[in-house]
Amino acid sequence: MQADIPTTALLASNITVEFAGLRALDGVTIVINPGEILGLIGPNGSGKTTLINAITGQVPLATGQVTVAGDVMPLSAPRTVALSGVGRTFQIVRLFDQLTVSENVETAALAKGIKRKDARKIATEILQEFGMLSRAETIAANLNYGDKRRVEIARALAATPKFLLLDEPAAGMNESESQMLCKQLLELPKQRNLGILIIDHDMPLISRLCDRVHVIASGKTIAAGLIENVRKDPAVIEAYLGSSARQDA
Amino acid sequence: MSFLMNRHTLTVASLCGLLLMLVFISYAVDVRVFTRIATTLCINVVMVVGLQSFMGNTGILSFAHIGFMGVGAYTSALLTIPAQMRGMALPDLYPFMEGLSASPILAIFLGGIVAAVIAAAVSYPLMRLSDAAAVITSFALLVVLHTVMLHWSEVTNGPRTLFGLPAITSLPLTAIVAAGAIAVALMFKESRLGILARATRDDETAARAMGINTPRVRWLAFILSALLAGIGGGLWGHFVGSFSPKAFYLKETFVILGMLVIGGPGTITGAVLGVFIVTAAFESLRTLEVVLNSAQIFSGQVVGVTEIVLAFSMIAVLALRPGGLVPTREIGDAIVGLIRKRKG
Amino acid sequence: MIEITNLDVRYGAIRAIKDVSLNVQQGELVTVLGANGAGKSTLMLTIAGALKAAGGKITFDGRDVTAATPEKMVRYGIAMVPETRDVFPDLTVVENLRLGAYLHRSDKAGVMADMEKVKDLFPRLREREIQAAGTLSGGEQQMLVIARALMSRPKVLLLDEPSLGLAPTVVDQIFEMIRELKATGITILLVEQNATKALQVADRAYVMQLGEVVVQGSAEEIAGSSDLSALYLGG
Amino acid sequence: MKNSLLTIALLSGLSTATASTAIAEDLLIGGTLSLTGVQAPLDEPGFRGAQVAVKYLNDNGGLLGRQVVFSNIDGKSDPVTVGNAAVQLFDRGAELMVAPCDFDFGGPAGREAQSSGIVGISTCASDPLYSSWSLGDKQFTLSMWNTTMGATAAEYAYNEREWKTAYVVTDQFIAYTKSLSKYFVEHFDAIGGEILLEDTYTNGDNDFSAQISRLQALGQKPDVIFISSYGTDVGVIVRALREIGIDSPVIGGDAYDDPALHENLGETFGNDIYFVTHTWMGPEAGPEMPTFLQLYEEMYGVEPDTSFVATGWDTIMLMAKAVEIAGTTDGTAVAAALEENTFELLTGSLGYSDAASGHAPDKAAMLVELKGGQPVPLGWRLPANPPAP
Amino acid sequence: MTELIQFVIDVLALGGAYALMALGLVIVYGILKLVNFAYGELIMVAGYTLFLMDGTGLPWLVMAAVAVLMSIFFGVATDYVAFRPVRAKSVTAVLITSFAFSTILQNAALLFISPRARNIPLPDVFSTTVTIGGAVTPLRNLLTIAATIVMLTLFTWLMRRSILGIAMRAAATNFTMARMLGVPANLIISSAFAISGLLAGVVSLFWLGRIGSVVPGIGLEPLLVAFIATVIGGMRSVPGAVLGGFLLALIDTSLNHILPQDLLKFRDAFTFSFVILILLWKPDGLIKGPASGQRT
Repeated sequence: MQADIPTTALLASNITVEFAGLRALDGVTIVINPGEILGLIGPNGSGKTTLINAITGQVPLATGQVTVAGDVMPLSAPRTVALSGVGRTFQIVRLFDQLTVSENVETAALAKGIKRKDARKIATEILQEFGMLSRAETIAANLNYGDKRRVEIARALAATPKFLLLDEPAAGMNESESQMLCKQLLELPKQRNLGILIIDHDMPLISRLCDRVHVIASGKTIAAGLIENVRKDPAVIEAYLGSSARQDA
Repeated sequence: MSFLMNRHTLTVASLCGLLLMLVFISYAVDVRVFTRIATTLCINVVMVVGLQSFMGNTGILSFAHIGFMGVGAYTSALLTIPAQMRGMALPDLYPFMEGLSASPILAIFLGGIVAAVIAAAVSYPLMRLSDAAAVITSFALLVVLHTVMLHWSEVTNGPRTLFGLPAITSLPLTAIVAAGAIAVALMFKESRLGILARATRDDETAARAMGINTPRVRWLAFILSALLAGIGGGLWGHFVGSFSPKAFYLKETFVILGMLVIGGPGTITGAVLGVFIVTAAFESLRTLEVVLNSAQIFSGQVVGVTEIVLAFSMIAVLALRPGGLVPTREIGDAIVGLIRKRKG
Repeated sequence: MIEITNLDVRYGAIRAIKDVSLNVQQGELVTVLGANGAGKSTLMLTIAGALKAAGGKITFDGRDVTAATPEKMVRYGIAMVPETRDVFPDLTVVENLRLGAYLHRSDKAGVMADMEKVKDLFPRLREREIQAAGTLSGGEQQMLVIARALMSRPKVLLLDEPSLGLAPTVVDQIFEMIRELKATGITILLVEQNATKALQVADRAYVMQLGEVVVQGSAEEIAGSSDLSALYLGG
Repeated sequence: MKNSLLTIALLSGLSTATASTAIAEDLLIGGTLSLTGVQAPLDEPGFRGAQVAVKYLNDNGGLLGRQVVFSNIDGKSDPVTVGNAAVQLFDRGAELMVAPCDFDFGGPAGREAQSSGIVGISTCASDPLYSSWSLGDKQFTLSMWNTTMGATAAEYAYNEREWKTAYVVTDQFIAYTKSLSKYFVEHFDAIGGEILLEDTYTNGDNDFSAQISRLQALGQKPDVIFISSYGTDVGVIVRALREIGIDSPVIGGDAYDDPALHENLGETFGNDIYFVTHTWMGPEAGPEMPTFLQLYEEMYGVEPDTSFVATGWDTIMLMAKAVEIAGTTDGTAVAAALEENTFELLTGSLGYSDAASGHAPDKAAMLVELKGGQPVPLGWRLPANPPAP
Repeated sequence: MTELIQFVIDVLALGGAYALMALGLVIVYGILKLVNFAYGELIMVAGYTLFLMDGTGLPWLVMAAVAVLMSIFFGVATDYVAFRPVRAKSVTAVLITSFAFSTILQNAALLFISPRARNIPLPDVFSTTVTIGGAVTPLRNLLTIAATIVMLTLFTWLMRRSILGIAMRAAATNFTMARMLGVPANLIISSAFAISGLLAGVVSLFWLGRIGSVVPGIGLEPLLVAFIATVIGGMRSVPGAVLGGFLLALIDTSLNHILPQDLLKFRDAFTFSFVILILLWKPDGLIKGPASGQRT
């Protein structure tokens, strides 16, 4: 199995995470390939966000390891993971509230050691791409919600990541905002040879964006593959709707 | 034109203009007490702007700042107390230190460097901590620094007053140093490190996920802050001529902190404004104290009114305007914004 | 009994609940279904007073309780069992239960009697009564939070995802208990992801999607409709 | 905003400026006595005494035909505040300076006075650091030096009471506490006594258990305990010693001359304690004392409770006498008058050595015993051969 | 043997006082996760109350009770003045306001009473010395130990048995859930401050009894002591605070005996460096407090 994975991929293998004896993740293995958008779905409390935290080194692993493009990541080292080219966004937006939009985006580049001037250039380009250049000098706290979400993604991109982990990027957006986001996201993988993992509850959005989805429930992988197949998978339906769904449906 | 329009240049220029006006007025008024107040004010600008470099950019409350002021003051004293005075001022001085000497101006800056070096040496591991643990450790650091100053008779003359520092600190000198401190602090705030530090302040988790080395960034801010505190301490030492470790403890911490909190820790404009406002209020209240004293309303002498008023103002500001009077925008930003608005 | 009209709830700029209207009648068991992110838990927390509504109105027994604090809501007779299954881990089972009866603390005999009643309802808790709640299994903790909620002698019980993260056999037990509770005549508002189970015990159901109520009806109607899976997993 | 700020700054500057234009005919004596803080027990009585003296002078025609105004700014027991206050007073035209007790607090006022060419006299600084050597040729202290104070204690203990062994506790707080012990030890040793142990204490510690354990480890009870400390800490130390059953007599310096301390120790602990101080507030002290006591009672309605009130009176009267002799308040002339004459004061007769030899005061000390919490005078003492500073 | 008895009594008496001080700090920290910098001033308040009642002719125990009540009152006042207005805003803000409140109390004492030390009335038993197994010790030390035992028993009973105590322990782990059970938030917080004041008030009687007087700055040392003890024992653990208090007393007393004079004066520097090291190693203190409840 390991041999099939291209060395350019992000591989999180056999990830187990425990909180005070509670198993939040149980031996999950997931691969993100450059150039693809992979959907991560599963019912409430199934461990999706924990998986992103585990990959980025923000929670300690009980077992498993993370490999980014062939490099094994040390345990609990979010910095190393980030500097190896893994960017992320958060379920609840985490912007640097008192910094301007431009500064927010610059930080990601600055953190990688890029000079102030160059970072500014990178930020300008990305903001242009996201159609937010006019807001560059706005204090982040004063943005509306949809813009905050977009700035968060723009910020992650400014670090020129190889992989981007998006935790519910469309949550709280209205229809048109989420449409626009969708369009922007769809272009990214090809343009930048970027691998994206996306968590969202909005199934139409997931099906529009992703070819492949990975489904977890109660901390375990229950299905993975093309979205049409997964949707019909009895295990998935059971996970979402309840144990006796098969007989009833 | 574009140079003039630069908001950072404008900020520095405006704040330095304020200092310049202070110097100008003090020369115009030509009252020694006013000059002394103005000089103290400029020293406080150095101190408060120094504290802002750390607290404002990292969002961590530091109690240790005033301790580094002490380090600077004592270092400068060791280098400048005239040889003939040393026997009396520092009776227990280590023999190898007897030969130390430097010109006062140099000594003031060396004091800053020694403070920065000590800060660098002791503080790196502390920068991992946040919230209450960070505050308690900084408080503990202040107690440690204070205890050392209080008892290291060989170097500080123990709890006793150290005297004999040449009184070279003048208003122009402090005003220049204060202007320099403002410029340095603003440069730091807008530098790569400054932005990264402010990022860690606004959201530590996101900053870490981005690969920012939080402890290192905070550490550098802390060193800069200690450097400015040390310089401030040296200036102050050469201003008052004699002091004891008591001068670098909680009461003074409270005043410096009060100035920053009221002005707004997020901005250098706030820090400077805080110093001006609190100084003005303090001096007016002191006059009030004198009036009350002569009116004999209270049984004894009226003391402590200034501190009480400052304390209530701090609580009020924090409750009503948690970011201080100038929470986010530097004066330069405001001016540029105004100009743009007028144009557009 | 509970009447919610045009409720709006926001987290900062996010509208987590949009224009939701819903009612629960005395003695009813009403379930709110929906995928995660639908706003179900937000709805529950808002009713319990732990979140503030941005718009709309909540009345309880005819009284406007839109802005009431959590303490007030308990006093009015609404007990909340949050999905996070918040036992106080360092308190013993009995201490947890005593705290549930905080409102009736002066009525010592009554509290003792209530305590016996819930221990009868959940015999497992009797076995573990002097154990720290943090050492209980997930299912036992779920029983404890429900039992604790009952100690406040509520008129309405708000149950948020009681089956979350529990083993299937335990889930069956929990739903058995909900059925028993319902038989005692208490009004229950149940939020569940496990639609099948929930619909088996419920009288009526609402289905939420992305903060809005999209379908409502009797439990049979909802269970019979074929697009439930589509609502959860997209079409 | 900026403008209004500057206005405030300007106004506060101006207000001090107007306040500084004192009426020209009055003779302004500045004071920076600490009315608050750790120094207050020594300075505040001095302040009261000084006010009696000023009223007395003015009732009798003033000084050089001018009315005397005594303006004191609280030094707050803080060297920095003292220095600032002194400058402020000179700006207002002060012609003489009453400096606070002790080198640490009085020093800054003395230095500012010296740089303004003005005579400054500390009410009770007794450390030999308070000298023309360290402060300049126009600075004096009213008090005897610690050389005298320490030697008086040593002679009383060894010669009069035949206490042969001593345990010494030195508060590291200020120059006064350190040098007082130093001269006691030097003199006690010189006249044949034995120092069993010298220990240190830091003001404000409020914990004396470490010292007690070391004292007990000696295995020998000292004949006398010399404690050089300050403020309430003297009480803390004496209590700690007595509570643990160490009942050796305790002896110390003028910091013990504080009614609050006597009250603190009370009937239980206030026994077998001796101290060397400036004078005794009773007719037995000297011929002028009854007059002062009467004036003091007229002004305050109570009897003075510490000899420090006399230091305040004496400082003003010393200044007045020297100014009368010099015929001017000019610093150099007044300093010369002080150096060349001997003055009879409430605190005994006083003469100074010249500036080159430090303005060493030549003065006797008063010995007092504490009995049941009440002070009892034992009489004037002048050590035969005090140690050199 | 005599020395050993002396040592044990010293450690227990000092440790008891330290433990009660630490407990007062932890009870507030446990619930609000906020340090009350004005805690030491509660001891000052009790001291000045005693001073003001001197000469009223009341029995000492009545004066002591009033002093403790005042301490409780000011404990609750701390909540209203320094904590409530800014509690929701930021940790830093509360630390500053509690620091500010401490300054207010100290300066109010300066202004309305006196900057000078004031003697406080003490009962005669405080000046009595007793001999136990050859060791001479003030009776006050034994009373301190007795009071510690009584207070700790009372405290344990309150926290374990009373509904208020259970509610406070619950609020320490999960505030929102406690509220959803009908436990009024403000009552719990005020109770914590009141208990904090009670502990400070009781400990002040013995603490000040050793000194015999009170000054405006008297609260700093107890605050520092409570700080160290809680950090050693665990910032949020009640048994930890008690243990920390006794441990600190043991360390202090031992250092007094062991350390040479030259180093002893740097004792505070040592203990506070130790505090820093502990916090670096375990930011929550040595003994882990109750689980924080909220799961991620």
